[in-house]
Amino acid sequence: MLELLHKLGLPENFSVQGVGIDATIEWIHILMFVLFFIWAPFFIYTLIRFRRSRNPKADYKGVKSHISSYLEGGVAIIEAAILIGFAFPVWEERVNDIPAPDDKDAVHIQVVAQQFQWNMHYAGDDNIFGPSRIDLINDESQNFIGLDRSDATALDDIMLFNEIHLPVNRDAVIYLSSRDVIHSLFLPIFRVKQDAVPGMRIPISFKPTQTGYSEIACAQLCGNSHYSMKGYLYVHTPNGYESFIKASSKLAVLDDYDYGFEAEKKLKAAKEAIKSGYSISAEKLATEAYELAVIALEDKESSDGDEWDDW
Amino acid sequence: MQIPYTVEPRPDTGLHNAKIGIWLFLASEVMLFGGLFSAYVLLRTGSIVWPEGSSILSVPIGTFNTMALIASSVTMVLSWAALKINNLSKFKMYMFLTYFLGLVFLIVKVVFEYLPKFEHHLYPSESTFLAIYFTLTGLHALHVLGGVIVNIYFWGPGSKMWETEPERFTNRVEVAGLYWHFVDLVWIFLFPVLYLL
Amino acid sequence: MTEISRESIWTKYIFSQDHKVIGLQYAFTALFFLLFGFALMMIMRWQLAYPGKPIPADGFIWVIALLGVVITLIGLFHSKKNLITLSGIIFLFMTWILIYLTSGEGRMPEGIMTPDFYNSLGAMHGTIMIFLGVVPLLVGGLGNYVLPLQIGAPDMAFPKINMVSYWSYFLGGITMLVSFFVPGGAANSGWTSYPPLSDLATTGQTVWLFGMVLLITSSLLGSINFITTVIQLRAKGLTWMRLPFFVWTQFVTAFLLLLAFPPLEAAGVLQLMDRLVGTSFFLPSGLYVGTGPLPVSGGGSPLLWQHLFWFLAHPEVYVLILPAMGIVAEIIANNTRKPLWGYRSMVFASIFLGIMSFIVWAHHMYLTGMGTTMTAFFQTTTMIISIPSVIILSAFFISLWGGSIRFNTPMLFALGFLPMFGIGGLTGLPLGLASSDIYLHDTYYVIGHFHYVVAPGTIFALFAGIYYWFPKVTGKMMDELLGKIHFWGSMIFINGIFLPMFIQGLAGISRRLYDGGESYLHAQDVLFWNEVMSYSAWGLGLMQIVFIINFVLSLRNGKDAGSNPWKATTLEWSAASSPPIEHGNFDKVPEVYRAAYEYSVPEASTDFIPQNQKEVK
Amino acid sequence: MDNIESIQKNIRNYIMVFGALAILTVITVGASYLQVGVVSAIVIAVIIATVKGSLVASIFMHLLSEKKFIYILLGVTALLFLVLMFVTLFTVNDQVGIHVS
Ligand code: HEA
Ligand code: HEA
Ligand code: CUA
Ligand SMILES: [Cu+2]
Repeated sequence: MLELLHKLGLPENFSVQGVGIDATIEWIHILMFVLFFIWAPFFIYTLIRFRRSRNPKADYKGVKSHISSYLEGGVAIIEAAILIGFAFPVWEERVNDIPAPDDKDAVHIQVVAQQFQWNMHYAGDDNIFGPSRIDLINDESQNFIGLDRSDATALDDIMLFNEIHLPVNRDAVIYLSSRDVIHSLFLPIFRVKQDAVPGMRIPISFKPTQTGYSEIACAQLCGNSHYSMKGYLYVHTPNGYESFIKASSKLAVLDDYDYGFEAEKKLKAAKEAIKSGYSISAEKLATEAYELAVIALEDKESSDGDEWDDW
Repeated sequence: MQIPYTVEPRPDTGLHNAKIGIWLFLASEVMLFGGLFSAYVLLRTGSIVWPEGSSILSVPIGTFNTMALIASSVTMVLSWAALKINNLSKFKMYMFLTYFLGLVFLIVKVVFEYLPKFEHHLYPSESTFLAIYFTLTGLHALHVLGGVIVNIYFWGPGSKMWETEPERFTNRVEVAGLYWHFVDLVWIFLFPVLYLL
Repeated sequence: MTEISRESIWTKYIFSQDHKVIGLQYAFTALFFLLFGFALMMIMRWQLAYPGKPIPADGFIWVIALLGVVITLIGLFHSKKNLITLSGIIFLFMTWILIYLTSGEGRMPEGIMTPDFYNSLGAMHGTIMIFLGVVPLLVGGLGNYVLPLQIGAPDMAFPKINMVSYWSYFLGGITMLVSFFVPGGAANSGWTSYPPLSDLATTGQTVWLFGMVLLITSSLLGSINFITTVIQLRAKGLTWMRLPFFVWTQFVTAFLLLLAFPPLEAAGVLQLMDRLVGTSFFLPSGLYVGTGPLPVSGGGSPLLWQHLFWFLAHPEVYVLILPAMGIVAEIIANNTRKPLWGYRSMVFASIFLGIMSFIVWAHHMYLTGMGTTMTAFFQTTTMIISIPSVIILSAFFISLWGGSIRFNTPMLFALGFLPMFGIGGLTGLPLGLASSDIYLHDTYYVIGHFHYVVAPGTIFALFAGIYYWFPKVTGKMMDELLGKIHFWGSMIFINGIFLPMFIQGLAGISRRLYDGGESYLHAQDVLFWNEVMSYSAWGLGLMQIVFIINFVLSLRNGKDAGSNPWKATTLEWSAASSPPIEHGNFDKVPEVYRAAYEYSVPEASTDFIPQNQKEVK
Repeated sequence: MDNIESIQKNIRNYIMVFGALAILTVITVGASYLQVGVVSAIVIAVIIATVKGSLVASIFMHLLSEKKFIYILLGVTALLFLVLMFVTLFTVNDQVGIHVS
């Protein structure tokens, strides 16, 4: 059945959590098909068999057996089985098996939706999310989530928009919220979907099983550009991811495009590589970006005094 | 042809049409206020701080109004009972008291509660508490107003029916009474919920 | 004692208190809105098939204008002048609205639809179809007309309230139409109107809310009337288990309307407060909208709206389907010439369905962050509620066995309903399981699911009902050939629209997308279906012209029907056809002696025994 | 059905109920000045209000002696009212994630 659904358009699943979801989809569709293929032939047969020209006199009593009660009982039992066997446990897992915020094995990201983009917030090197405040939101300077850069924990935080980076085979935890209206984060090939409700911070977690590149969609009507509210998701090799994040974090601290230029270029190239399916070369590019970023940071620090020249 | 059971009850249900109609209407009103009450409960449990009603609203005024509505409820039922014992003038007196007390309720509500609030810039937009307070009491006040209008009608021009179809008129007053008691009943819950808790 | 007799044309046809006139008023208004809602969708479907290309809306509009002119002309030379001329004028009016809509700045500059306008059309299509089209036609139209006849009553229990109910609906409809003309256009936050989006939307949303309040009032008044009528005005001998199934479904439906609508009214009041008075019932603290923090007190909850909305809107979907099942039951019994199989279980199933429908609502909200306990609860109730539908549908299928089936047009539509509702219902199951809904929620799979139940489901049942009761209402038969063309054409095209939606949904295309998913990477493989679906939608539109022509021509030259053309058993067929207005319905008050569907009784000489016939002859 | 005497008796009942309602109002206001916890305050107030409400419904609205249909209707309505209040509340409380404000 799953093959059939794949043929019908259901994309391949690339997350650990998606397996249970696909299993539910599969079993319920089996039930649907069975029901359909019990009744549809019966239906067509009766229409032909009992048409007026063939059966001019109707039978007052009609069917006397209780076959339909068995059928209905059967439907109830199968539905119960699917509920207990798949639906409940899958949801239980989805809600309860979310790695704790201090779980170092998982990657933690905050995602704040807005009309009409996705803002990602990584904790950076120190693994602590810097605080953010609504009065610090400043769209011009690209601080869409109001991150308080003056706080020490926020210095190395990374803000990205419309792109998520994740390592393969590691749990990812996304804390989802919204700063204006309701959106819905949809990652089709990971079978992830969750409404982003303003005023709430909802965690979801999943574990990608392959490196690669995919799309983030918005599944909840959020205004006129809902249709174009998209983003991209890059799944790196574990090392590639580490380097990528570290490099970005260093660049965030550096906060100076002149110095970080080379490293930025490498990061871009790494993304391109993932896009084209070369995760190993992406890993290499990210590592180089990291090295460049370290050098750039040192450069900047050592030349700190010279800054005055620029005035 | 006539529509049956407008006055006399249908034998197997024991009810006349209007009686069923009004109870159905009241059932839907229960759900209307149910929606608002559940909004109240949800917003309150979801909030971090919730002001004590008595710190914003005046309990004495609320108590006074509660008494007024309760009294009007009893005069309403007495006016119906007066019709049952064929006493139209008594009916008129009780009916007058009923809508008079309803008017008192409304005037007190507007003049001594709403207007002073506005003067102190306590608008619905100020806080969730005020928002729900104004919405619930405002909707309730509209119901009172509707009831008052109906009651005035039965007290004045509507009572002509007593001459021609006394039984039908009594039924009508009963039905109006059911509505009026319901409005009172809603207030019985609104009062402690908003003023006292 | 209410005398139902009044004089002037004004009270006879406009502010009439006769259930038949009111039923017709309802039906005509609702048909107009149905067509209007469809017209909006045909324009949208162009955008979906060819995103961002100018829309040759003139084409559609000319077709409708032409129809209007033709119908007006027919009307002018016809005995039923007023009725037909009126519908012609309605068509012309619609042309004018469509011309207005498809020209102009904010909506379609240079013929290219703006995203905001697309969202308006979507929201209004949903609202109009459900609240102004299908429910008024099913309940207000067919229910009002047929139900008192079927129970042998002279009229509704409260004729005045019935009239107010119609006019409240009419005003609600006008309000909804007017909303297109206010600055910023009509409501554009979906028919679900989720805040905060709807709280922040343009004026159209306020008008929408006022319109909804009027429509809710209308429904409440209507349902009070229906329930009282069924309880009080049943003819002598018409016990509960002898009621036609149609009456039962209307009865249950009325309860759903009565008890589920008020919470939405409450929610509507709260949203109006938010929009007009500046409260924050649905706005949490700390919103940052557009270029700055939102200056409100905050502290509200967006999910509160969703709960109150779905508390109505789930029962509402059974409001859409139950009367449709009632119609199908009447027609199947009549055209298989045998009693319904399992009548009792169907009655209990629909009561059970009605009650259960109040405790499944949050299956529309699985992804708002629900925990395990409550999802388990709602999944279980959702699976449970599918069982009565299975029971009813199985009873229909089994009823066919042993019949002597006549394939006339009403029967074709009724039979078409069965597998179509089956597909729609079955595809509800994966949505009802929270874990598969994670993937399918808000994709075209949902759109496919519910259109299968409402369009080839309910709308087919509506067509069946119209073909079936047309002779009763007008005294004329509708044309069979045109009817069959209408059926087969509609059947093919409607599946062409909705079947591909499952494919697109499985591929993960979200609903309410202005560009139909064109810019999604993951949509590319299934994108071509958009064109197929759109062409099917226009084809379906063409087929409806066949229907309209049939409708109008049959009024004019249809065969005379007599009072019981289908040889049916229920009471409405013992009244004269085109029952006289304002004299009650029956020459002599009927009395009932038997169950509703006594067809092919072995000892009888005819193959049907009317309910009010005393002896078996 | 209702003869004059029984109506007279009813009238006495109505007056008594009025007295009871007035007293209960005083009690509920008085109780609100007692410094009990929020939960017990709510419980007390709701209980008193329910008693008052039942008095109005059963005596003034004659629910003590109504017909079957009305009981069924009100039973269903009461049930749905509870569903609307509590299932909604449970759902909102059974929530993943936290509220931020
Ligand atoms: C008439 C309207 C109608 C009906 C009857 C139904 C019936 C059902 N609906 Fe549907 N639904 C809608 C209208 C309807 N729905 C609408 C309008 C929406 C979307 C609203 C929006 O978001 O805008 C929706 C959305 C919707 C959702 C939310 C999806 C989402 O947003 O993610 C869910 C989830 O549980 C659901 C479930 C069901 C179920 C389980 C049934 C069950 O009752 C179905 C039971 C029926 C069966 C199980 C069929 C049995 C058939 C057979 C036994 C025979 C088969 C034989 C042959 C085919 C030959 N529906
Ligand atoms: C009862 C409800 C109903 C009905 C019948 C329909 C019918 C149709 N719907 Fe609709 N639809 C909705 C309710 C309904 N819809 C809702 C609630 C939404 C969601 C909105 C939202 O997102 O908020 C939606 C959304 C929706 C979308 C998705 C839009 C989006 O997400 O962006 C699409 C896309 O194709 C669509 C298409 C159609 C089509 C082609 C029909 C066709 O089947 C139409 C067929 C119509 C007819 C057959 C009419 C026949 C009538 C006549 C011919 C009148 C004759 C007149 C006289 C005799 C005088 N609908
Ligand atoms: Cu964001 Cu849709
Ligand atoms: Cu539903």
